[in-house]
Amino acid sequence: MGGAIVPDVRIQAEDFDLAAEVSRLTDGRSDVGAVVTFAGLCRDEDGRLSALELEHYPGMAEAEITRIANEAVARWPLKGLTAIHRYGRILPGDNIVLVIAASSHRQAAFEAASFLMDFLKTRAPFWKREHGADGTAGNWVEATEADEKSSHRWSDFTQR
Amino acid sequence: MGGAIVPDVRIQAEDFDLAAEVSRLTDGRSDVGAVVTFAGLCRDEDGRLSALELEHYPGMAEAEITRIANEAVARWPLKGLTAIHRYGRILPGDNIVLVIAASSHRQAAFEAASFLMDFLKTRAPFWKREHGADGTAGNWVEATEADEKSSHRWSDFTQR
Amino acid sequence: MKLKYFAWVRERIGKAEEDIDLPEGVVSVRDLLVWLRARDDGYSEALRHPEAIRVAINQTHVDHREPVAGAREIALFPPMTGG
Amino acid sequence: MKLKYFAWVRERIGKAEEDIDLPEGVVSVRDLLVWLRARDDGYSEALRHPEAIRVAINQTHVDHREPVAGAREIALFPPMTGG
Repeated sequence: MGGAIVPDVRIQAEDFDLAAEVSRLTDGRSDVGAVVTFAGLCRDEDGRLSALELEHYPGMAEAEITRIANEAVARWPLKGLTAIHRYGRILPGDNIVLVIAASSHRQAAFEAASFLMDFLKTRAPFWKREHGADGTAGNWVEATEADEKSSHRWSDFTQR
Repeated sequence: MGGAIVPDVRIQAEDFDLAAEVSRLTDGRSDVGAVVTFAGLCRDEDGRLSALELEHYPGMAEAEITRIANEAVARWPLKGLTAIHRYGRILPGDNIVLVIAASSHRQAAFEAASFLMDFLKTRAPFWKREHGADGTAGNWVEATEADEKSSHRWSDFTQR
Repeated sequence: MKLKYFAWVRERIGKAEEDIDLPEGVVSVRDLLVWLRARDDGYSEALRHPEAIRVAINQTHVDHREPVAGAREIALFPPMTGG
Repeated sequence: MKLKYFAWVRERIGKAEEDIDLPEGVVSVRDLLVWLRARDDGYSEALRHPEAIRVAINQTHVDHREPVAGAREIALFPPMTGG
């Protein structure tokens, strides 16, 4: 597909910089009309949690998010697509995940970002474990029915 | 409605700072799980344009966007909502509009930001005029059928 | 009563705002548009397709059936193209 | 063939990875799960509800009917909870 953009996918322990990542997609261009960003943050669940610990499957995490991102690129006319997912110990209020979709028009940017998040939730090999306010390692977070359903909204997505 | 947040709506000539506006909604909090931003940028339409000029109706612009934002607050469980719309002369690559929606969960943040943009397009009193690459003031941008249709997606929104 | 005009409505009428005394018989927004069109060529050109004219009374969108009595400020403009 | 385990599957089995020689008769992912469960209490506990186990072969999601012959790396893990 000529001219299709290459998604920028990164799996990292370090935090990311939202403004820098948006600039990376838009600086020096005048063909981007719409930029949608999604940032997922660690919540403390009303003080119940002191941290989340994110385990991941190195190699597959990047490969799987890249597959989902390429599906988005094939489906919407995007000018740029970034997905960054952190792993390791993450404190309440800190960033977990960032998705950025840039396009000429807003609907494509909104839909691509939302699509990427829905599939990232259900297909990217990451697992969250809660650490309680008392510091003890607690339960693995259970996958939700709602997340599974959200991914079914995009019904013509080819499962591979 | 106890505890409902107050949207932050600003109409200004100056540019905005995406990162600063996100921080304003999230810093020092641990109950925000999802932040969606939408930035609308000026395109040059393949070199055809040198600038956009945005005329607005002072007073009503802020009032109308506030009405739409309050509708979003009533409709989704939001932790924060910001809308900034610029007016005046805007160059290709520069920002026109920013919407930020913060929530516990991603679907509410995505939907609220998308809703706000759809109604902002069709109800906020702003008018774009194109300035050609040769510097002459050109045509007023025409409202599109597509934008009008997008606002009809949110069918139980009470027109007032 | 203050009238305000924006974008190409403003350009065709040739002014951004004016104060008018509402004549007898002008009850609705529709009546106001008909009365304004008869004033001169600029108004006539601006309001030639009344269905394309959006109207706000006291900074709130209204449709063309809305009564104008008691309005402080009535604005006429094309469909919005912000965002 | 390398097996990898993640999250509570890893914890219950008590290791993150191991190399195994695939025994005769283990054709599909489903066969592999049945064979592993019989190994000891940890595996049995980890794989007690096989329908809850997600599987990747060579870092690509597969379902339980997938053949395992020729796989370099098979990973077993719970439903994902990233994002």
